[in-house]
Amino acid sequence: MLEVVTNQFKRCDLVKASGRVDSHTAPQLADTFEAINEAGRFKIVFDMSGVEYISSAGLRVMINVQKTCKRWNRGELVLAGVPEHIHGTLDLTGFVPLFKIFDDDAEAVGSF
Amino acid sequence: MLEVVTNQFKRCDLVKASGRVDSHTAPQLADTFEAINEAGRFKIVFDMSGVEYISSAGLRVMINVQKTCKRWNRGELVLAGVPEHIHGTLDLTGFVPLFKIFDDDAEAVGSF
Amino acid sequence: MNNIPSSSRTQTLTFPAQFESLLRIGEFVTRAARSAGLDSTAVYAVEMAVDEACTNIIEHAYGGEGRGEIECTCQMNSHALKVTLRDFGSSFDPSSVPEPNITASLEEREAGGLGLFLMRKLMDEVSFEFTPDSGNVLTMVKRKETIS
Amino acid sequence: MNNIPSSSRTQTLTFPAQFESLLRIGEFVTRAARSAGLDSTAVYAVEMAVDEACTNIIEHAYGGEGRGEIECTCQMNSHALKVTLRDFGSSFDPSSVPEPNITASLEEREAGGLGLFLMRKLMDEVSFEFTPDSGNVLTMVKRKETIS
Ligand SMILES: Nc1ncnc2c1ncn2[C@@H]1O[C@H](COP(=O)(O)OP(=O)(O)O)[C@@H](O)[C@H]1O
Ligand SMILES: Nc1ncnc2c1ncn2[C@@H]1O[C@H](COP(=O)(O)OP(=O)(O)O)[C@@H](O)[C@H]1O
Repeated sequence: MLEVVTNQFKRCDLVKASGRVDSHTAPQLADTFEAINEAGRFKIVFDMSGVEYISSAGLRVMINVQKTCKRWNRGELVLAGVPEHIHGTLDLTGFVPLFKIFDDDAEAVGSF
Repeated sequence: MLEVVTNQFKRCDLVKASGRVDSHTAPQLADTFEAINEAGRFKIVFDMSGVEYISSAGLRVMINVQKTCKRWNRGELVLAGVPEHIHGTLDLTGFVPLFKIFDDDAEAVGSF
Repeated sequence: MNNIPSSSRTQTLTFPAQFESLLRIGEFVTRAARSAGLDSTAVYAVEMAVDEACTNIIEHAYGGEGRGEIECTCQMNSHALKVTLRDFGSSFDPSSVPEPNITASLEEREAGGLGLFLMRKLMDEVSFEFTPDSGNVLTMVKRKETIS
Repeated sequence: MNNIPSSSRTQTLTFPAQFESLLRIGEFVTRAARSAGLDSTAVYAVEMAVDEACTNIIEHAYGGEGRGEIECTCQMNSHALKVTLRDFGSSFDPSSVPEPNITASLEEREAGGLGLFLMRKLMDEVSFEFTPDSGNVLTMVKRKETIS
């Protein structure tokens, strides 16, 4: 139901999720981000182009990861390829100002 | 016949060409790379996914840009999204060992 | 709207109160919302509101996974979809739940507390009823876009 | 192969010897190569070899753009395509042109010198003929893949 693929680049990591992020699958997404953070890496691109659905359980993960990444200015979680309906949810919940949003992966990776 | 779009990122520039690169259009491609080099930028991703055709006039541009970029270790021209038939030409002419080739833009941008 | 006319269609399914059920609950209400004639934005809103509501039932009413069931009823008529969720966990006072501050800075921002807020934003009506006999009943209505 | 049987079809077009013509020359030979039944790899090879040859005619035989014409003839039969390019610029000695070193390191690598090399790699036959009356004639043949 949720597939998460990670790609480690020189200056950032790319996390691409495909499918549904709900209370059932959000822990899987959280684990992925935590593994990256535990490796001492805090610059992350979250490619949402394959995300069909995200509930507040997924938003909770995103806020927590952003807080961890931004601590001591060591990095940031940025978003790429956000589908329209997902952007609607981010907008409704006041998430838009909390994340840089890029059109595609290359622009997001290039921002680091 | 040839469309060239440039995108400046923090650590590199992305040049995406679409269409035909022949003796008629190669100068346009050369101009694009030269403008980037003249701005003091030598880390370049050449996205070839839209290139339908490239002649030796285009290959000449690529070698010259690679020489300029690699001088004094200041940068490099890397390729992304190389179509199969274009890869065949690069292979035939011994260009493959001279350029790093990445699957997509994000990986190429992430290499800098 | 609370008195849905008799020409309406009703479907009820009961799911185990665990997160694994959310996918099938989502499919069930999505299908109902589509057959009620809601547009894709409204269908997505219903799926999300129901997901949030069921997550709360599992987490807060039952206090964890696998401790009961969620009964989900979809009632649709010509102008709306009504979703009713019933559980037999603990009740709560919805009016005592503070609104999340969605303009807070990242540092002051709470990670959670968005479930009820989203339900109310996404649906046209949200109401709770708690009884000792019939359990906790959450009713949510999504009306079709009307040109008027 | 140099004596193409009489059942072959022939098409000739003449183009101004300038780089802008390369697109239309490419389209012309591509169409001929396709209708000769060459596969897509062979069609691409013909397009490229002819482009390289015409670029050389403009640059080297005529010494620049807009100084003459290129006559292009496509002759196809059941097993091959023959492309003939004629110009009235200066002649040269193809045997005196050194092969490019395609395994040289970047530093030692020449940027140019790939045109003739590519023509010979991409086509099955490449031959030059220089006469005072009929001009410079370059003949290139691409045979169809045969299972034998
Ligand atoms: N079905 C429910 N049963 C009991 N308590 C609930 C229920 N739904 C919500 N609550 C209470 O309301 C609070 C706010 O819920 P919500 O807005 O969904 O955010 P969150 O679940 O992230 O805390 C919960 O923390 C809980 O105390
Ligand atoms: N049609 C031609 N007419 C005159 N000279 C030619 C012609 N084609 C090739 N040459 C000569 O052969 C050399 C090698 O040609 P080529 O392999 O196409 O590389 P390049 O054109 O990049 O030098 C040219 O530099 C030129 O001196």
